[in-house]
Amino acid sequence: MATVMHTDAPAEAAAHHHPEHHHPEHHYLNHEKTIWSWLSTVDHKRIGIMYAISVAIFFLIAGVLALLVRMELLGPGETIMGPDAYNQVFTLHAVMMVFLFIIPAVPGFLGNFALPIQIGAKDVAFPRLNLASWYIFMAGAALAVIAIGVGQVDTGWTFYTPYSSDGSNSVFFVTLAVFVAGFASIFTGINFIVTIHKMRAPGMTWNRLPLFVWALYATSIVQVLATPVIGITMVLLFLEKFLGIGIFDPALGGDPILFQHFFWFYSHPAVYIMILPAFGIISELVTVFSRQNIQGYTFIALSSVAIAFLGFLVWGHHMFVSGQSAVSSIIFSLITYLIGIPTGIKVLNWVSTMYKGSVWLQTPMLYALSFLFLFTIGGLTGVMVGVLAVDVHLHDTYFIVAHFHYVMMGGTVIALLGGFHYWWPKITGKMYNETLGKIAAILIFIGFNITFFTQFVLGSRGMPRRYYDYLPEFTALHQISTVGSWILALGLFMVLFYMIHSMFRGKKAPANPWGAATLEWTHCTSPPDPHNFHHTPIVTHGPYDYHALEHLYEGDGVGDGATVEAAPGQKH
Amino acid sequence: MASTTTTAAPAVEHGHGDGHAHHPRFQHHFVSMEQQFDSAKLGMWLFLITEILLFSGMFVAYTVYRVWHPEVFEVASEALNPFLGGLNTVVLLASSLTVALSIHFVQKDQIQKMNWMLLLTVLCAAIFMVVKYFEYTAKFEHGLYAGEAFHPHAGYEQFNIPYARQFFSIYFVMTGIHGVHVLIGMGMFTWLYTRGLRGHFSSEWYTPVELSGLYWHIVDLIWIFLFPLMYLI
Amino acid sequence: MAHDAHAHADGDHGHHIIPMPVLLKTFGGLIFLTILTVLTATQLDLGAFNVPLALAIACGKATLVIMFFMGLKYDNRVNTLTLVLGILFVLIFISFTLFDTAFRGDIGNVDTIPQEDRTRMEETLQQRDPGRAGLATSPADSLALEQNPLEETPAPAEEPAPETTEPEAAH
Amino acid sequence: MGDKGTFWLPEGASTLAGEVDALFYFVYWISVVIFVAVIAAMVYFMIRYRRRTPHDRPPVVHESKVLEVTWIVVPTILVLIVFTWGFKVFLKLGVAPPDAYEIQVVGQKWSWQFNYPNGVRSSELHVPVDRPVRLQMSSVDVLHSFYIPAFRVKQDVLPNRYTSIWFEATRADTFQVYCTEYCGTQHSGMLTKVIAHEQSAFETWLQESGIPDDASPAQRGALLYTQLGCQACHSLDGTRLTGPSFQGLYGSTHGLADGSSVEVDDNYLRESILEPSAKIVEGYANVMPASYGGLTEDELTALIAFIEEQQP
Repeated sequence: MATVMHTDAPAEAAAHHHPEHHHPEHHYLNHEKTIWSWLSTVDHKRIGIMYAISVAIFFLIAGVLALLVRMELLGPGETIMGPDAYNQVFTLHAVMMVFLFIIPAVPGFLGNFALPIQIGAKDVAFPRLNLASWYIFMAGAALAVIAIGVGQVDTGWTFYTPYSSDGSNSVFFVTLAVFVAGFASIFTGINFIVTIHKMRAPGMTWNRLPLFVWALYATSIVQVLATPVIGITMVLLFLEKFLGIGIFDPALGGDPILFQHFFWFYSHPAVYIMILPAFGIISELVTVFSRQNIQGYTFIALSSVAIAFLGFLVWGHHMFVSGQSAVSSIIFSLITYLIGIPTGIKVLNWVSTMYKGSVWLQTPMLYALSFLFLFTIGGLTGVMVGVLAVDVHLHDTYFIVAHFHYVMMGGTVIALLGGFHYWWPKITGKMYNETLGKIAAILIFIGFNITFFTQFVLGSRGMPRRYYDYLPEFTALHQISTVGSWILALGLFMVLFYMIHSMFRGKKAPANPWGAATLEWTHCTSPPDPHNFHHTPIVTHGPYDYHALEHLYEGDGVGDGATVEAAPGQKH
Repeated sequence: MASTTTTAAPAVEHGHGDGHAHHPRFQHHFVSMEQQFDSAKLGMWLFLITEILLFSGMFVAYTVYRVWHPEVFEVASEALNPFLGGLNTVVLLASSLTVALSIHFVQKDQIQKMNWMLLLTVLCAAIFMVVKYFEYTAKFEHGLYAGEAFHPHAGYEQFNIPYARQFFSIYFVMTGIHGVHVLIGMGMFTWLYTRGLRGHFSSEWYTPVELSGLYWHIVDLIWIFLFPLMYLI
Repeated sequence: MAHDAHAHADGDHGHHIIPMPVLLKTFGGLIFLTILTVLTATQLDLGAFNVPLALAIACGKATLVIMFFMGLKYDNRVNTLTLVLGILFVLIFISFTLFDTAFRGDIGNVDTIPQEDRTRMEETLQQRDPGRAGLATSPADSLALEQNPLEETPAPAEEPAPETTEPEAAH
Repeated sequence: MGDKGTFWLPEGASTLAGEVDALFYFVYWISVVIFVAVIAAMVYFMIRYRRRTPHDRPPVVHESKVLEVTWIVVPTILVLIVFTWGFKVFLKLGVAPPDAYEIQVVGQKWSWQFNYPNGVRSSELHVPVDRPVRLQMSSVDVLHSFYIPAFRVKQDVLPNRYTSIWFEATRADTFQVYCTEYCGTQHSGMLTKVIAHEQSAFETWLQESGIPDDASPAQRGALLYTQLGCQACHSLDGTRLTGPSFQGLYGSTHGLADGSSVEVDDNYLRESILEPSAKIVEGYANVMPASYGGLTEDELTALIAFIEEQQP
């Protein structure tokens, strides 16, 4: 942890300079207003918002598809659609959630918005490349939509050969979409790594980087190293389909298991592309809303990098019953456990950060706490399915479905929602309705558990995944799960509506409503200036030195705005 | 790492106001030209490793099938012409030299020489592609295609063995994707050449030349491995 | 993580100009190694060492290109780290895939060879010696048979297998 | 299967099910303990240290290296125990005893076919109790996965490569079989049963299931209809499944996908069985596997005779 220099007088003077005195109403949202100014912007904050809108739309579509899936499973046999339609719906749900929502969501939206400000930079290193990645991402999305239009993509998001290479030709559009969207991911990763290496403000040493930045750094490494492999995999799959190159297709002497190695070499690290940024958000939330220095800064920071590295060595745990060699299964299983260790370190550090803190149960903190609850379940069941003999029973059942939803949705999406509420005042300059926020957070938590906990039981009792129909004995659990999905959807729609309301009618947000100590709160207006800072900040403190907040920020260091209404203020 | 940021002049007003000359290419979210150049170069290196990993997929396919069927691969590789492969290696190495020299010259502000070197690079790349064309057509004439179309004609029955298809598929896919990279490189260097003629580069600013050079060397590196793996062993 | 307070390896602008003789010598070295690899591969037969030798020469050439043409020797350390990381993950990809493909069927729950090969192998065995069908256990056996077609080896019993199984042993 | 199992697992019915379950519950209870501890700490801190005023200035807590090291070392030891255990049971699941009774399994979209050493074919798996059974499996089209929850066994079934699983049933009962590797439209319908018989009952079943020599072609066709798994896609009562129903099929006229039509006679049926993609009936997908090419002349005649009989 950074050494704190309380008495750094010149730095204090620079820091005390309150930005709002300059142009009260001039910020990045209103300094240019045309549509074209948005479509051609190179401002990382605006690009972040463009990502936010696009991923929100894909989340909405994929979420509706999920509701349709759950609806179909309300009873055995045909409920609302036939088997082919069902297979296409779950495939599109997965493809959109994975490639168009969860991978770009946190880096593209919150990362783009917050990362440069958190390290005191005016922008990312390559602003035009940043805009290009958004366009490439949208091109990939358009191709995915064409695939939906052409129809009949029913391979699941895993595209296992030979089913995918024998099946309908529109698989081609989806693989192309994945290929193209992959480039967007690579470019974002390159941009962030270079930004973190080269663009830090004076005094922003590596051990003063906010943990969100560390997490994005680790994520970017994975994006850069893993994504090209899904690119070549999709190219080879395409060539397999149209030329019959015989690498993956058993009918031509190829090996279908080899395809699974290729696919998971990307897709397992991709799981960490999805979850690592969420870890970063939680690190921010837990410490800010406990007003306590984070426990084990170095361990959390380095465990992100460790997870990024180990994440490449465990892909084979998706293949324990695929027919790969036992040597391979054993090695992959062993390393899978090792990856549980850095993950465990994070969870325990987050919990102990609250110790002797001042825990403030605002909406973002509620999401952080529900993340700890859900992600711990997701992580522990992850260890369970990493146990070789147990996985044989659980593999490809609803247990797996529940496990990865606990990690991906209970982890990443919940963290994303937490981060979304946390940075909302900074992004829009408006406060959201705290009461509605809390109600929605609780609804989402309850709905999520009802939906997915039942699926653990379904799975361990033998219900296979990707089933359109099921045996009558599973009916009750499926129905509970479907009802849960409605509660979950209700909570999510609530968020959508009160956030839209807040955008137009929300109370004006102060610069630092939460009393946070990172640069976007202490040195920026809400919303920020088009160039982020009026003066490049000189960093003299660690990101979580709340005891020194009064040196960094005007007032007594408790933050402003929302805190005032929380309690009749009596100092100490 | 990142020395430029931490040693930079503090308190930079919007974009300008640092002590550095305002080169027209200077982007004001950077502190200095060095920071800008270093960032671009690190970005390019990161892109290059994505290229390496892109090719790694095919190297994995090659390794797996070679380990499974070493005899088949040895027989099948005899269909390739090591002379043409060697020639192409030399051509590509020469183009790497000319690229390195073009950077050498622009750093010394010898723009005319840089232009010549860029032109030579394009020329070498073109020779490479022409040789590649003849190699490909020679294979196609005898039915040695990638994939399902693979049906060796009379006189080439020795290649009509199980898993020879995999060798030729990997050969065509790898050299094909490599060839696409060469074509992209040709385009890039033609573009650089025209910019060079218009005097866009100087020792102060030649980032595109440097980055394209790095790209070109990676294309060369891939070939350095492809050549022995495909043609020789 | 390396500490950031380290200056550039070489002074101003970090733009090291690589001297002309270095570039030319590098090129000479590359051409020499190219000729060497062609000669060793075509004129020498080192058996199992052919592949490692060719790969070693290729690595040598790659190092020359990286160090001098790409100037990594004079460059920022983080770029070297980037490249090393990239290569490391390629090696991981290859070796971890080989953990499967090279040991496929090691506990017997998966057949070591595809059905096509098995059928082919059994047919060949059946043809040459009906009594021996089912005795061949490894892919090498069938390949050995394929490379010594029935017509060429009139006495199947004294079929010389070693030279054909040798490359197999190399891996 | 009934509900005799525990809350989490269906009742086990193989010699190894107990070992897998023990391991499952070991990991499960460790997880529960860790989970409860973490959440209890979280809730306690949340209440004990809740913010009382906006001006709370909690004392700085410095990180504890001892704590960090503890929660690196303890979990590492735990997972290594679990790994070793899981690895041992995994090997047991993978290595069949040499004396196992071997049955060939063929998976195809979307049915299973079981071939016994004496030539009997069946679309349901009949096995003896208290005797190791090894299934040698392969697929004729795409990947499938053979899963018997009660036996805790699962293995992908690959085209062009044999995979196998083994188990030893411990009681005579009927158990569910699933396909767990996604394989298309009727993936969720690719179900069958394992019927575990006492040894003597199994022998009897094996004797009686062969096709009797004196059966008429149509009777033999009826047996083949179930043994080959035709019923998965072709109903006998006019219900529309993946393929056309056999009811009233013979002698009718089919509209084909290419616009022409054809009368269903012996030759058409023959071609459709041996080369399913030659003529596609309008409104149906080209999904029938070409794996019936291996049927003998006799078997074809029997099947066609059986189809001819299916008049409403």
